[in-house]
Amino acid sequence: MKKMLREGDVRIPAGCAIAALVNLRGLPFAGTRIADCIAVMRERSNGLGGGFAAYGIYPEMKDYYAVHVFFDGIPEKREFEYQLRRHFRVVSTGPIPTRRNDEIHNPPIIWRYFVSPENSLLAEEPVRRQEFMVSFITGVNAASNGAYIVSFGKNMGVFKGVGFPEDIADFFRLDEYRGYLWTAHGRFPTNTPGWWGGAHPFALLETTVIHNGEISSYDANRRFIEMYGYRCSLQTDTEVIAYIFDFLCRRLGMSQEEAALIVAPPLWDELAMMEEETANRITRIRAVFSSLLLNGPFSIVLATPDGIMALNDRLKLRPMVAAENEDFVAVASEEAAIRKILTGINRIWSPRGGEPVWGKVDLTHPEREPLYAGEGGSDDAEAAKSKI
Amino acid sequence: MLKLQKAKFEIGRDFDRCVGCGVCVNQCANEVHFRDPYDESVCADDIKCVGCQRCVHLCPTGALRVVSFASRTREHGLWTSTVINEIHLQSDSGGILLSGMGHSRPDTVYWDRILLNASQVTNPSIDPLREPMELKTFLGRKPPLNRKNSLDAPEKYPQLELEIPVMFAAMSFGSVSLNVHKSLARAAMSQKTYWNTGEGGLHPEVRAYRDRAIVQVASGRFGVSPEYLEEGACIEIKIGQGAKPGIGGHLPGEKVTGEVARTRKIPPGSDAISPAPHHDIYSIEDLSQLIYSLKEATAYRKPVAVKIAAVHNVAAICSGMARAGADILVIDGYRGGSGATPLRIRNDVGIPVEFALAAVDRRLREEGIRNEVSLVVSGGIRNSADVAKAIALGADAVYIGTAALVALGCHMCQNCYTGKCNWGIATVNPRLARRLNPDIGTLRAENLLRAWKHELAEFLGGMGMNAIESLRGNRLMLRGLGLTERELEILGIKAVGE
Amino acid sequence: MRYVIIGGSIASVGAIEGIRKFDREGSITVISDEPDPYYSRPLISYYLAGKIDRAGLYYRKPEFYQRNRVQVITGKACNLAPDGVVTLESGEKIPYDKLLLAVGGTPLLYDRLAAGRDNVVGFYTLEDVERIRLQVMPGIRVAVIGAGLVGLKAAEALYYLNAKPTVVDLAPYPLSGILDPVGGEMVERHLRSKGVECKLGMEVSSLEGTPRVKEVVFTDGSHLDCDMVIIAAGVRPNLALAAGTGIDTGQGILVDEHQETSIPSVYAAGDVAQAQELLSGDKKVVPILPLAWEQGRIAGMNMAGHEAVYRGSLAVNSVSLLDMAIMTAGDSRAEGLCAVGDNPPYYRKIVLQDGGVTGLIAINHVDNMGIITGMIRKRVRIEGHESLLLQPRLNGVDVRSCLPTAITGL
Amino acid sequence: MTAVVRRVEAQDEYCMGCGLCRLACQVAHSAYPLSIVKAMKTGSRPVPRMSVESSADGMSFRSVRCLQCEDPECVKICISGAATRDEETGVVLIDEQKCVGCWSCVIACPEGAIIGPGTGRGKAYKCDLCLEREFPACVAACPNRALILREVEVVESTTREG
Repeated sequence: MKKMLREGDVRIPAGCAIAALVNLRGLPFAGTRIADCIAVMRERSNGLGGGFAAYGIYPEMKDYYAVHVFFDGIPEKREFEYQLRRHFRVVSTGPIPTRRNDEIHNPPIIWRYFVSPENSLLAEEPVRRQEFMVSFITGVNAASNGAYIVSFGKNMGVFKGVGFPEDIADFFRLDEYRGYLWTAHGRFPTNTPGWWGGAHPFALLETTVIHNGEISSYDANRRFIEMYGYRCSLQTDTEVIAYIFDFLCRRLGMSQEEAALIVAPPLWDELAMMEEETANRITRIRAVFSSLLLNGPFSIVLATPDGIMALNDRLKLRPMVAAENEDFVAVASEEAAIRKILTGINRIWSPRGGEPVWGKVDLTHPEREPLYAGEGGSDDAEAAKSKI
Repeated sequence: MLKLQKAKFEIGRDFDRCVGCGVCVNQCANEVHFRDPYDESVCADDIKCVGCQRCVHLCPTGALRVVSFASRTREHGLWTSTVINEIHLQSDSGGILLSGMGHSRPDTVYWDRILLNASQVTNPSIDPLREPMELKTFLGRKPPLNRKNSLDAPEKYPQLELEIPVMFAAMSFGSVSLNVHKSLARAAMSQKTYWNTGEGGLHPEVRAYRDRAIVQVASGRFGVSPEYLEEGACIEIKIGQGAKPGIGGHLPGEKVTGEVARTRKIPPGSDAISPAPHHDIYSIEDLSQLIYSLKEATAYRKPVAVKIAAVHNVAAICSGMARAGADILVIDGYRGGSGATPLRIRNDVGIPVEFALAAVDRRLREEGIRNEVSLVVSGGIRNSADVAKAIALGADAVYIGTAALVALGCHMCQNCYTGKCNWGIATVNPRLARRLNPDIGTLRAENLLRAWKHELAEFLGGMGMNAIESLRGNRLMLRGLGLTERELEILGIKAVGE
Repeated sequence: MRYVIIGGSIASVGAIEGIRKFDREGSITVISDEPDPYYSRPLISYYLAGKIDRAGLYYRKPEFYQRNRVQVITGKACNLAPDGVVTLESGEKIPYDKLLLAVGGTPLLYDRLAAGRDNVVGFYTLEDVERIRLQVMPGIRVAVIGAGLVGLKAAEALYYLNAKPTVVDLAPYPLSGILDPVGGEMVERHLRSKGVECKLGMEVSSLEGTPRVKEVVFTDGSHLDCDMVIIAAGVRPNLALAAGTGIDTGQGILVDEHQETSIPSVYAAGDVAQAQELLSGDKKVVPILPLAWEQGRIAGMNMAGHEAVYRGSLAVNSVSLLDMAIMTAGDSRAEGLCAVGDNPPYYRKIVLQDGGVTGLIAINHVDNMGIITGMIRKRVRIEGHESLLLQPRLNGVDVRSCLPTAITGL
Repeated sequence: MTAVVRRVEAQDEYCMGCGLCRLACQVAHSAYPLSIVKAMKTGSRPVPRMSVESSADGMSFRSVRCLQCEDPECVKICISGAATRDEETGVVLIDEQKCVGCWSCVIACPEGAIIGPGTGRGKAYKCDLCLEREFPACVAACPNRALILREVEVVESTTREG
């Protein structure tokens, strides 16, 4: 029997659950909490993909790029390491710790490197360096040589695999990690052979994307973005969304607000009611970037070290609920998932289609104490208790 | 000498129904129907019939039938009746075979071999009756995308704004009646799209619709003046036309009546000959000079389009045109129409627009400049499905010429060049031109656009989109049926079932 | 306001309608010597021929007077005091504020020739026709004196009744008042072809026989045997009432453009009035029906205090005579451009003056001739396009489209 | 006093001389208004109330019909009272029963809109605006909208009553 095609060979539509939780003051909390959140929405996944992105998890190694990689086998790992060492200085390396879980089968070789750019090969200028790193990552992933870079960024990492998200969290021992921003994804793909690399979140440098939906405009978006050096090797919406934001924000230097305006612009009817100058500007942007409009149902959460942006398609064809209390902004596919993990909610709402929800982290905030009593570390728990 | 040419049609008249009202007699410019002077009964001379069906439509009692001439030559796969008739015609006359409209052979219509997608389960289709559907399209040069991109200098990038990505193709006053121009211009105005003057100038009576006019500059330069250039919303340089790639045009002197002559700025009664090439464009750099001359003349306030016929190396040519400064590239496939074209050229020169479009779109993307120019295709766009498929293959918009004329009443008799258009379309004879009441013409053209708008919205909604730009170049929405691997590869689409 | 109208025919009807348009209250009194008011005089030949019945003679509904609240007095006015009183033969005095004289005309020759004869009748009133009807029978020989419209229509009616009419006139051809010799001879041929005899260019000297006339004697000594004589030699305006009142008269009662006579508040209209003629600007008596009604209406409106101006008389005649259509308008007898044809015979003449049409004759092929009448009325200049108007059938070709709009003004 | 009345407006610019209006008029005023074939082939042909004229060069056409004048010459000149103007509808009518065929209206009508002398019927006919129909038959039949039915407001002037 012919082997079934996996992501990258074929485009696979999928349904999903998404969740994101960010501490606005940049205070870390354990991964247990986001795992609890996504577990509420178990029926939105089918056990064929789950994953997490975590920010602030490697404070002691924050000057180095953390590289999470999947390997099909030892030769592939060896080949990858050869390539990696050609361009980067590897500071530290080792397997990502995992825990045995009966629901998780056939994991790949999962390895982690902390690297710094090799100065002789990379220009000091950050734009050029990022450019190089993007091409390195996409080059490795597009080659599909049995090595797949899951994430490549400072003080952050992506943990994903085939399984329900709460099992993935357990497998990767996320209860032992503490970060100030977490996103989670549970997947419902329409084919069976889940591939670990095909799970979400999708990461490019420090930007990660989780997404629920199916972008009908996918090929229009893909063919546009590929004109600018990207290769959409996974053929997933999440990948192309990540590239679009990378192109707009990193390459063209736009703000996320502007990027949101491009991927989910106001309807022409709405524009007609706006002030003329604003309307003209938005019209111009849309005329130029019309191929980047994301059409079809989606709810996405774009995470970067300084926070999240959550966005629904213009018609709000997929569910997304947002909530905030004094310290947190949470976003999830369902309200119940937020209620599970957030107390003292000031506001909980269903954002309108095309209107971004922001959860910006104030990394300079002087107060660095955690608030959440159930958080992983006992120190934190006590600190929290004392505060209550 | 015995003429070997044969009748193509025969007239059937039901004398039980014929009341002798004479409508057929007074409506047939080819003088097929006539009253027998001896008994006042109505008779017909079949050989003159071109099959335009005017009499059939106007006969108040339905007494008439125009059917194919039944008498045919003995069956032969190669030497068909058509082939034989053409040879007889040429041996009768010794001339080039002329025809109107576009390619007539039933070669594969690739639009029909391409199928569109629709949403099921994993994403919802969108109901156009409930949700806003956006068909707005902008044509014109877009700034290159870099950190210093020019979003804040809109004046450098003039755009045409279309509410439906369907425009009326170039058809000159002279080749068509002023009433056709009025009809299309008004429909373009009300439906917020554009119409094209063709190479014949802008008649004062349609000047009111100049905001929606694309003015054409072709090799004959008829009607071109600084004022004319100023009056259009866009200037189109016509290099070639799908119906007659590589050859010029010829409006016979008898069609150059006072009004036509004035509008074209040539003496009445003189033949209006458009040379095969522009005699100031013998190379790509010459084209560039003309483009920038026109831009200079209009202070860079209007986009400049360049129209070519779809020929073998169309991708490279289009890339060159884009780099030469053309803001809008127009590709006219071999099915594109014409008022007059040598039959052999019409049927045997040029390539289908489907392939030309796929090749050009791919080439421009490979070169990373697709977003900077707009791509318009024409030549045999028959319905909204063709439009949707063209856009999914990569076009920004389409031109319709023949379809628009059919909406106005054309019955495809392909005798446009005779000037005896019984439907008042391809004629400047005042007796015939008045048959197209522009109020009706406008309504019909508007209705066509409205209907296509609804259908495009249905297609989009079905595919789970609510904006036309999400379909543009979205080849994943297409599948090929019954196409070879190679054809699929050039079209850049998968086969059905993949 | 008290309006008094003397006369009950068409001008009177027009005046009632004119008054009532602007004055619904004032009292209107009509004094008429005919017991049958407001019937159409031109219809009497049709009535005689039996083409219409008596009811068909009335071209207003029976309740016309009632609806317009008109008091009708049957009688004859014999005196008119300019200070506002009309005296009837009965001695009755009727005061008025506004007076209209619509007294019509008196048949010419009738008084002289008919006195004392019971088979000599006029052809002017319904009473005349009733007298003829009592006497006429198939085969009867009737001398019709006068080959004008009235005489010929009388002859036609007699023809339909299988009588044997002979038309007698001093003029050398019929309808000499409106036709030229070419047209007249065409009509004569037509009459003769139908069996209607014509004695033209003959002056009647006397009628012989009493009390029944047996023959007509002409001045050249010849004579015509007959069983009945119809006098239809035209009318002259009835000026008796105006005489001695100080009202200016010429051929008829002179009126200004408001149809008012030289005495304020006294108006005249119809066959008695001498009003301005359209083409020449002279004042003329033009005794035809549409002008009578028009004048009456103008007079009525002015009487009711609304200024209305008479546009001027244009003689327009149309008659169908034994299936021959004859039309004339304006200066039809003057010289002009002609077209003549046969089978069926037709004649067309256009009289031109100063680049415009001033007169027309059309015999057969008369479709659309009103277009030319309109041109006469509007004084349209048609230089260079005269021949178009002569085409045997205007029908099918639009004359107006042939004329440059700049000169037609249409 | 004003009244809203029907008028057929001719856009002669778009008259193509097909004559279908004339035919429709004939049929509408025939004994078989629902069947063109029966109307035209049964008995004598019905008389149309309007006509179409072509220019001498055959390049343009003109619909000739009664304009329903407010002060109609045909009514003024009619000797029989057959021609009347209806106060309410503003329509000028000729009563076929009363008409004696003198053709006075024909020579009076400046539009040439009265049909009669050429028909051999001895009666004058004219457009009655098909008052009993939703659209006048000619308007409904015109394939090029050269004939348009308009409802216009007119200031009534009293003319001869019927």
